[in-house]
This record gives sequence, C-alpha cells and structure tokens, in this order.
Amino acid sequence: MNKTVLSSLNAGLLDALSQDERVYLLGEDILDPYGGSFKVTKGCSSAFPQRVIATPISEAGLAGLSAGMALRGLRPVLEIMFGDFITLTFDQLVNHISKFRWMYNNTVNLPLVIRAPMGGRRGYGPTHSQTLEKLFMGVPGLTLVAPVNFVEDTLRQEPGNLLASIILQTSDPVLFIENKLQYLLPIHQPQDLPDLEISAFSVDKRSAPIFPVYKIKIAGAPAARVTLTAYGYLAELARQAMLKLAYEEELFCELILPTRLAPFDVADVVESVARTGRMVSIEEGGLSLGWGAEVIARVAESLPGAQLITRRVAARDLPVPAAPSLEKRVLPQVEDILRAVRKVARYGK
Amino acid sequence: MNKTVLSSLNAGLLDALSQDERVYLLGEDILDPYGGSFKVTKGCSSAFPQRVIATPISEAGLAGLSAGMALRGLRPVLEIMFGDFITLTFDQLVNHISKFRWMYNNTVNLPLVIRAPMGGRRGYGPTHSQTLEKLFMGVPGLTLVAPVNFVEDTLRQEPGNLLASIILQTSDPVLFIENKLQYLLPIHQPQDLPDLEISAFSVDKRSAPIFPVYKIKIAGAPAARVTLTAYGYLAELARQAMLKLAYEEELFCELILPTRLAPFDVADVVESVARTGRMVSIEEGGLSLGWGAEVIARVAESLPGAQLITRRVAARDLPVPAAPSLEKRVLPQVEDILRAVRKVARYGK
Amino acid sequence: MMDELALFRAIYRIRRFEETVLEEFKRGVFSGTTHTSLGQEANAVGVITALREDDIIVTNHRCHGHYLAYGGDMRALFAEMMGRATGVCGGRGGSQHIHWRNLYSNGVQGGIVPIAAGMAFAEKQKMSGAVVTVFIGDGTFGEGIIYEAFNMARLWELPLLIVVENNHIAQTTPTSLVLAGSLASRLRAFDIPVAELDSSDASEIRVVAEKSTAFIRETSRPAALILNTVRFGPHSKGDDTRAEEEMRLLKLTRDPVRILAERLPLEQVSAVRDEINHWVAQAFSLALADPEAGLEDGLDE
Amino acid sequence: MMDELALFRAIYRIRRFEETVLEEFKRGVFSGTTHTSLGQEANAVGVITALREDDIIVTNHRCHGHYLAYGGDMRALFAEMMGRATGVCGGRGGSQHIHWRNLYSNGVQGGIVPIAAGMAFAEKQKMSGAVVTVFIGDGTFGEGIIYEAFNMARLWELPLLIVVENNHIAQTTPTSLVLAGSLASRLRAFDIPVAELDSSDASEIRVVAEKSTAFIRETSRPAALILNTVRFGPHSKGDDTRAEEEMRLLKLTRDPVRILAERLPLEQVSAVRDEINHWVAQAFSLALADPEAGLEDGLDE
Ligand SMILES: Cc1ncc(C[n+]2csc(CCOP(=O)(O)OP(=O)(O)O)c2C)c(N)n1
Ligand SMILES: Cc1ncc(C[n+]2csc(CCOP(=O)(O)OP(=O)(O)O)c2C)c(N)n1
Ligand SMILES: [Mg+2]
Ligand SMILES: [Mg+2]
Repeated sequence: MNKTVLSSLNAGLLDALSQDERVYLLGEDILDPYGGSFKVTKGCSSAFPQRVIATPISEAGLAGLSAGMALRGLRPVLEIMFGDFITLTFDQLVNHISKFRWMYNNTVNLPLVIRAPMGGRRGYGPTHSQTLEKLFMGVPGLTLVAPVNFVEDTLRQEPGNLLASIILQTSDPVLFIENKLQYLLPIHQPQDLPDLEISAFSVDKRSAPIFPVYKIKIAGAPAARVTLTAYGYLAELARQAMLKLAYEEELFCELILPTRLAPFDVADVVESVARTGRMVSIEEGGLSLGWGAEVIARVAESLPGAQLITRRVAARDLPVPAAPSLEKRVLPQVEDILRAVRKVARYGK
Repeated sequence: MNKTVLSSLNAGLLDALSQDERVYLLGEDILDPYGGSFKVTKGCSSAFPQRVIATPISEAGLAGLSAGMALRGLRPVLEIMFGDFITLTFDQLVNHISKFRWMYNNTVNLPLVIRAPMGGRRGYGPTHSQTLEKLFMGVPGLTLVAPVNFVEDTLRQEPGNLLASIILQTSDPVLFIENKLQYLLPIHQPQDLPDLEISAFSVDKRSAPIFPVYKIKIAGAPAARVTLTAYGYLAELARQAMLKLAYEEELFCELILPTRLAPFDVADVVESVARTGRMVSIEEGGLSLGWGAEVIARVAESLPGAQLITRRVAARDLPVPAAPSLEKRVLPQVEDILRAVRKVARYGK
Repeated sequence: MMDELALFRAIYRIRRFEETVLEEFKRGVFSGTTHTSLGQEANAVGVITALREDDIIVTNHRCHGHYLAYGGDMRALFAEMMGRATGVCGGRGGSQHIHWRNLYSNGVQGGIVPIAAGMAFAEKQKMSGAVVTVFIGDGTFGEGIIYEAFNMARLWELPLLIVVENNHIAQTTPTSLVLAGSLASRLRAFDIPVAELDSSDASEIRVVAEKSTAFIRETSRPAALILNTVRFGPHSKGDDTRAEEEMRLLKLTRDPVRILAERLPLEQVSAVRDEINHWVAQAFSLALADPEAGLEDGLDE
Repeated sequence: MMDELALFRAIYRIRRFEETVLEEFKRGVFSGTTHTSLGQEANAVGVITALREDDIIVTNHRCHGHYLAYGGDMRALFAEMMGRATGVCGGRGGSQHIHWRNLYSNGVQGGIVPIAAGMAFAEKQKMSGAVVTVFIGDGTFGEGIIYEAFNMARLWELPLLIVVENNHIAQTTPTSLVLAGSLASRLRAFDIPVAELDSSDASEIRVVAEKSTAFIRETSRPAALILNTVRFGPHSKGDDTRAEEEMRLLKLTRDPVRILAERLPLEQVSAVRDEINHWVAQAFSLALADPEAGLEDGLDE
C-alpha cells in the first residue's frame, strides 16, 4: 500500500513520542481503538499510554493547559478534532500563547504544536468544513505550517517528518494545518512524478526545524508564463491544473509551495513573479483577507512599478454549505484554477 | 465645548435607546455613575434602567446571549470593554453569529451590534492595546464598521449618527470598531477644515443603514500624486500627514476613508489609484494580513498590468509593548506615513 | 394530555426515520454526517410534547429527534441531508444546522447554550410567556461557555429549561473519563434546580418535563432536567467502540419503542408501524426525487 | 516558620510600593495603568510565604502584591511600569504582564487558569513536587474557561492551588450583581475541596494556605482557598464609585498593615516603616534614572 499523508503523519507522531519523553499528545477521542476522528493518532495511546491523553470537550482550556505544559518544559501536541473548533482557542492563541515569549522579554519558550484538520468537500456543513487558518496568519508570534504531499530528493521530507521535526525542535507555538482530503492523498515520490522538476529550499536557513519551500516546474518545459502558489491540500489541485494546462494547452506555469505559511516569507514567489509578471494564488479558505491577499500585497510592494497581473483562487466569502451541489460552487475546484490561470495568462495578449 | 467622537457616540446610543424599545445595551461596568471604562455608555443606565444591563465578565457568553436576543426580535448592543477581549467571542462570531442567516437559508435576522474600542498609545501593554479587527474582516457574514471624526455637508453624519443608524436599521451582525484615542478627537465640521474638500458617498446604495466613504482632497490643489486610504483613528493621522506633505513639500495626495471595512468594497480606491498609480494604506493593526493587504490585493486584481507602486503603513508584527518608547516604534506614527508616502511618490522619479 | 399511542407514534417515527438514514448512508444517498438519537427518542418526545405551541427549542448535533418530535416534516429533513433544494434550510445547513419554526440547531458543542439564554431573555422582555428549551449532551459539560450561560440565566431569571441528555458517552469517550464532580452539581452550583431521571419511558419523562416547565412559567427562572439515557447507535455513522454484548442488553431493557409498545394493544402497534413505515419510505423517495440545492439560484451574499 | 515581623515587613513593602505608584501616577511618571492590592496584601503574603522555593505562581492584572511577596525586586517593577530597560520584562509587559523566576502574569481575566493547570500537569509529570498557585478574583468567575480548567485539574489530579481573592467587587460591579450561586459551590461542583476564610490577617491566612498546600502535596490533587477580603483602593488608577464612609470603616477594621502592626512593638514597627520607606524611595529613584526601554536594541521578531 502506498504511503498516504495520513499514514505519514501518524508515523511522525509515533516517532516524536518515541524520540522525546517530553512529547505528549492531547485531544478529544484520540485513544485507541478509535484513534481520533481522522485516525491520525491511531496506535499512539497503545504505544505510549502515559503520554497520550483523551480530554474533555474543552478546546479553549486545552490550549491553555498545553501552553502551561510547554512553558514548564514539556512538548505538548494538541489535536483539535475539526479545525473549525480552533475558534474556541482564539483568546488563548492571540492573548496568551503567541505573546508570552516576546512580552516576557524572551525569557520563556513555548514549544506547543496544535494540529487542526481543515477543509470541506465532504458535505459536513458550515461548522465542520471550514479552512480557517487565514484568521491566524496575521497573529504575531504564531507559526503556521501546512505539509504537502510531495517528497523531493534533497530534503526527503514527508509530512510526518515535517511534523515530527517541529514537535521535537520548535521553541515557539506552531499551528500545524492538516486537511481532511489531503489525508487520503498518496505521497508522491520524485520517481512518481517524472513530468515534474521539484526542488526544495529551506525558508529560514538559520533555524531548526526546517520549513521547505517547494518549486515545481514541468520537466523540460519552456520558461513559465504564470507563477502559481498554493499550500496544503490545494498544492495537489494546483499540480493537477498545472499539468493539464501544460499538456492540453501548452500553457506553462511554475508552482511554488511554501510549508511555512506564517510568518510570511514570499521571496521565492517574488523571484518567480519578477520573471513571469503573472501570478495566481490558490487556497481553500475564503477569499477576503485570505493567504493570497498577503502574498499579493508583498509581491506588489516588492516589485514596485511591475505590470502585475494577478488573481486569487479561493472559496467564496460564504459559509461552506452542506449540499454537495452548493459546496462545489463555494469551494475552489481545479476548474477554477484553470480558469484563473488562463485569464491571467491571456490578459493583454 | 467641542463635540468629540466620544460625546457623539454617547449621544448615538442614547438616541437609539430612545427611538426603539427593542434596543438593549449590555456590557461590563456600563452602569452609571461609572458609565463604562471609556464612558461611552454614560447616562444610558440612568435614562433607560431596564434596558441597560451590567454583565458578568463573560465575553463569549455575552456574544451568544446577545445573538439569541437578536434572533428573537430585540436589537442588542454589546460593549466589549477593551477590544482585545473580543478574541473570547471568536467562536460565537465565526461559528454562530455570522453563519445563522445564510446557513438557515435567509429565514432569520440577527441585528446585533458589538462595539469594541481598539488601539494603543496609552501604554496599556500587550493585552489592552491591540487593534484586532483585521482578524474579523475576512469572516463572511460579519460587517465591520469604523467611524471617522469628520462631518461632511451632504450626509452630515457624525460617529453617533452612524452608530445609531446601524443599531436601528441593521438586520445583520455588525462589529463597530472604536478607538481609545479617537474618542478624544473633536469632530471636524466642514467649516473647520477650509483646507480640505470632503465628499461622501454611500458604499451600498440599496441598503440602510448607509456606510459612507469619505474622499478628501486638498482644496484647490493640483492632481493628486498618491492615493492614501485609512480608517478609524488613523484617518486623523492620515489627514495630518496629508496636510503636512501638501504645505511643506507640495506633495499632494487624496485620502479615501471607508467607514464600512468589511465586506470589502474598494471601488473608490481603485478609481483613485487608476489615476495616481500610487497608493499607501494606513492602519493601526499589525501589517501581515491587515486591512491593507486586502485593499492592495483588490486594487492589483482590478488594475491588471498597472504599474502599481504601493506600501502599507501598519503596526509591526509584534505584540504592543507597554513602554512608551517601544510602543511608539511598534505602532504607526504620522512620521511613518510621511516616510511611506514620500517613498511611493518618489519611486522611479 | 397526550395518550401513549400518540407518544408511541412520535417515537416510532423518529426511530424509523433514523434507521432509514443509517441504512441509506451506506448506499451514498446522503452526504456529510448524521448523529442519530436511536435509543434516546423518549427524551425528545417526552420533553417536546410537554411544551407549548410557541415555546422555543434549541438543539445540537443530535437534533433530528428533536426536530421530528417538534413536528418537523420528514421529507424536508431527508432532503436537507441529501442536499436538496427542498431541505429544511435549502441544503445549506445539512444534518446539524437546521432551523424550522421555533427550532434552531448548530453543530458546535456548547455555543448554543448562551444563545438559548438570550432567546429566553428576549421572550421574557417581550412577555411572550414562551419557555426556551435547550438540549445538550453530557460531554458538552466540558465547554466553559455553558457555565457563563448558566450564570446569566439564573442571574437574570430567564425562562430556560436545560435538558441534559446524559448518555454517559461523548463520541467514544465515557463520561467518567472526562467529568469531575457531577452534572447535577455543576448546575446546582449556579442555583439552578435540577430534576434527574433515569428512564427511557416517554410518559415518565413527559411528566417530569411538565413539572419543570410549570416551575419555569411560574417563577420565570431557569431549571434543568437531567435525562439519563442510552445511545443505541454509533456516535455518527459507524464509529462505535463499545462492547456489543453490553449494547445488546441495554437494547432489551432501555428501548423507548419497546417500552411503549408493550403497553399498547399489539394490533395498534403494528398498525402504527405499518403506517409510519409507509410515510417514512414515501418521504424518503420524495426527497430523493427533489432537485439538487441551488443550482438555479445565485448564492446570495 | 516566619515570624510576624517578617510578615509585617512583607506587607508594608507592598503597601508602600503601591502607595508610591498611585501617588506618582498622578505626576505622569508611569504610563499605562495599575491595579493595586491595597487592603488585600495579606493574601499575597499569607499564601506566598506558605509556598516552597520552587513552587509556581500564576497571577493576573492585580499582580504587584504577589510579585513583591514572592521577593520580586522593587526597582525592576517600578522600572517595568515606567517603561525602562531595567524593568522585569524590559518594559515590554508593563504592569499586568510580568514574569520573574516562577511567577507569571497576564492581564486577560480567566485565561491564566488553564495555563496554571498545565504547569501543574508538567510539574506532576516531571515529579518536581512543585505546587502551582493561581490567583483569581471573584469577578473572574464569569469566565467559562476557568471551569474547563477546574474540571481538568480535578480529573487529572493536578497539584494546583486556586486562590480566590474575593473582594466582593469587579472593577465597579458588586459581585452580588453578577454571581449566581456561590464561589465555593462553583468549585465544589468539580469535587475540588474549598477552604474559606474571611480575614485580613496574614498569619491566619498563611496557616490555612499551609494546610491547603500540604493537602495538595499529599494527595496530588487540586484545592481551593477562598479569601474574603477588602479592596481599599480604586480598581485601577482612580475609578472608585463606592461610598467613602463605608470604605473608611473597612479601613479601620480590615487593614492588613494595622492588624499586624498592633501585635508588634511600636518601635519595631516604625523601624520597619522607616527602612522600607527608604528602600521604596530608593528603588523608585533608581528606576526613574534607568534608561528607557529598548531604544538601542532591535525589536527582535
Ligand atoms: C466545540 C466542539 N468540539 C468537538 C465537537 C465534536 N463532537 C461532536 S459531538 C461530540 C460529542 C458530544 O458529546 P455529548 O455532549 O455527550 O453529546 P452526545 O453526542 O452524546 O449526544 C463531539 C466531541 C464539536 N461538535 N464541537
Ligand atoms: C477577559 C477580560 N475581560 C475584562 C477585563 C477587564 N477587567 C480587568 S480587571 C476586571 C475586574 C476583575 O474582577 P475580579 O476578578 O473580581 O478581580 P479584582 O479586580 O477584584 O481583583 C475587569 C472586568 C479583562 N482584563 N479581561
Ligand atoms: Mg453524551
Ligand atoms: Mg474582585
């Protein structure tokens, strides 16, 4: 069986638990045999019964509790059952967790990882389908990370490796954003993707853990006409769109996939757009003040006077409806990416 | 004594209470003689003792309570003592209040106004000085409004009129963003500002209440070279910067001040930037994924191929420190606006 | 006063509806998820038949039983869960997010309790005489916001009935693993009177619920009703980790359908069953034939 | 065992420090705000002198007394409130956000309680033997998150002492206006044992606090201590709306400084006063002369 993002994350958790006794997992219904609503913690409580803790339904309190554990030397990992409920931890994240280190003049560390599965496309309706991480990306002191389902030859980092390295090495709070449909994706190894050239760079060279930025090109293609950027599950949709455009329409793009979403560092995107002049950002969260807004703003500020042509692909600014026919129209699909890229590529031509 | 933003808002609350029996005020310490931490509710409990309610310290529960009141036909107005604590209402706002109407297929109304004073510059430190509204502007179903301290001849709307009209007319939840330093500002009447030409337009013509967009020019000046846009308290700092640049450096700008911040409608900014090609957005909240990010993204999308030169003036992505010497460096000052406008104006010249 | 046949009819309607949901889920007719009230139907029926016409009901993820006991149309709920335009909320809400007449639900644990209190506040101010009933589970006692609501409900003497459906489990977590103290003491700490019952008999539950609502109408104060009960089905679609043998025994002794059926003449029971089976099947097919949600209309913003 | 002279010294140090703060605020020496513990000093001193070296203290907006009773340096706190580089947190935190050794504070009501529980969780796992003491006010019982923390603390048997400083008021709101039930019942509902005291006598408070911490160390379970007390000063800088006459009487009977002073020889008392007055004044002037925060260093991100 091919490794999936889910099995990789599961292995990452087990790895982190076994490597460091200070690692604790907390969350609702995470014990075996159930192993969590999405099974990411499967097997963990059997292997580490003392350090895997089933909790009451108390998201806010759990964020606080984990923060206290982290301030006193443990490395807690908190699972929010559905990412939608991370809203309940907002005060803890904004007014406590993200502030402590800086406001205490760098005299404390707070190595906390909060994992939250986001995303729709399963008909779960307005409170169980959201992609809410955009609401946390502008909070100073929080690091947001989302894995991609690619492996590349240099770093050879799978989602589980990324997760484990963060759990074991971070000294600051990290929101690790997962996605319900991404769980099911196979992890593409370089040899599985002969059509693509994938390279990876570490965004912040100084520090551990490493947060790669992936750059993907169509192998042997002419210069890219449009820069695409996406993250998380939508990296996969972007990849599909990119291949389709290349093979069916000879419209070549390059795709940039950061794994660290915040703090923002869009140097790679800027470098690419400086060449292409055209950009499409792709995300599952709602359009307004989504991740793409900040990407565009930074690109525009970094390239003053450039004749930028840009569009965002994102969810409509609406709740995510339950009915599949409606959900499909509210959330971004591959077709929406194709349409946006074509528009951007053709503009003025 | 000149009317201030504070006295105008206070009059607006009293007006709304007296016009409609369904209006209720709720909040911590809002009763007379204290009249609320910033005195916005002063006199209200004496005049309307049955409809002005001092509450426990339960921000989340109060948001929910007010929502229930609104769903059943009242028009509650909730004061969050310091805007910083609105974080506690996040789940109510994101997963309940903002969703009900749409997710219930438009069969309910939820006319709720939540008032929250934001802002720093008083040395209150990291949890009492924030400008957090950016975190709510991307939430579908929420309307965000901030008043300005100008009156103009057509609409003649003061902050208190804006507030009262929202309380009396809205059928959806509104966050009304105030600012601690803005409270103290006098309201500029047209005749107080002979140097400026102020015009106002209603952003959404169809609906009541009316949310004006103000456009300000230097009277008799040549065509503006840079578009400025700001809101709330920073409208005042922007005005000061604009005058200084005009009189001391002959650098003429036009300033666009929306009062409705979300849902976003930046048509007026786009129209202006289409002429100037240069823009500076100005806000007190933190830079990343701030209001300005969405403004730039929309402008860039609306003007494909334009040679946009743009910068944002915003707080640094840090907690707001208590020490005045530090706070000054973290929060945007008039000097920061001047510097940004000069840079943008001079670029490529 | 409602007779037991009517109670049986109401309970069996919920039972048959939800059995159909679980069966048909496997065939991919429904999308999203469902949380059935199998085994707990007597709570919905007992409490809701004790309410008046214009009372208000606020409920949670496990809301189908409440909706149906309240008289909600079966086709509209099937349709909602199938994503049809004819659904309770036009397919926007789905299983957990419905609103019909004076019934409101949301799928986030706990958050509805202050909202229910606010509705009670409004009804009190309007002097409508309506009581607001909010249904919550035992697991939801982990959420802090409910205590904020308890406090305000008692402080401001709001006509709120808090019905706790204590099925001793939250998803897969036994309550004992996550609850310090007791449910009743948590309510009494706010000076809210608590009635507690361990029954799957809708008649019995209705009697107690009537007492609670009478107290609320008289005093205009909140009251709580803890209904100890048994969840027969999985938490949602198929995620049950409990021992089968234990569940089998509970189904023998605690089945609300069986408890009422045993008190009624056999032929009446089977007549009701046949009739309801028919209506459920019909509602299901009608919903299935209904048009998909909103492909025509613009998604208004 | 600490003698009463030492207690007096500790209490008077807080008193004189905070009087100085209020006086100097008027002259614009400080920026931001302050919440003094005037009248409540016996709580800080009584509880904190009952703790061990490596115990942990988590506190709130009204944290100066706790910090000073814990041995915190006066110049560093003055400096913090003046925005000096030498402040407890280099001027970043200000009055409400300080951290020194094992003391942590934050200015948002309620949110620190689960954090304190998490610290107790960590100490228990590390088998350090440390007890975590968290100070909260009566008004903070409005915040739901504290109940989430109470539940977890009791469930997981965490070494947490919850000290409630019940001064019967929150900012300007009398507790009776916003509290249904009682503080003690709210804690007992979670099966957390409660000791309650109505005293401004640090010796008395210390004895009870020692019993509570002994219980916690023995059982590794949480316990609560409700200290009924009187706030002498305004909520923060000058916002007191209470009747002056009432306050005058309370100051006569409930003054922690006076209570201890009356038990000590007059000359000892005045020697301590003089000495402390001197140190406070000195700390104040030193802080005043300290450099402004961070104009040199980059604001690291
Ligand atoms: C805030 C929040 N956290 C978690 C969930 C996921 N969830 C849905 S139902 C449930 C269990 C609820 O248990 P209980 O309150 O006892 O109700 P029951 O399901 O037993 O009827 C959980 C954890 C949720 N919907 N909302
Ligand atoms: C979440 C939150 N809401 C409101 C406030 C504003 N506030 C600061 S102290 C206070 C009163 C607190 O009362 P209490 O808990 O009794 O403590 P006391 O001030 O009496 O010591 C309030 C409302 C706050 N700091 N945090
Ligand atoms: Mg349950
Ligand atoms: Mg108090």
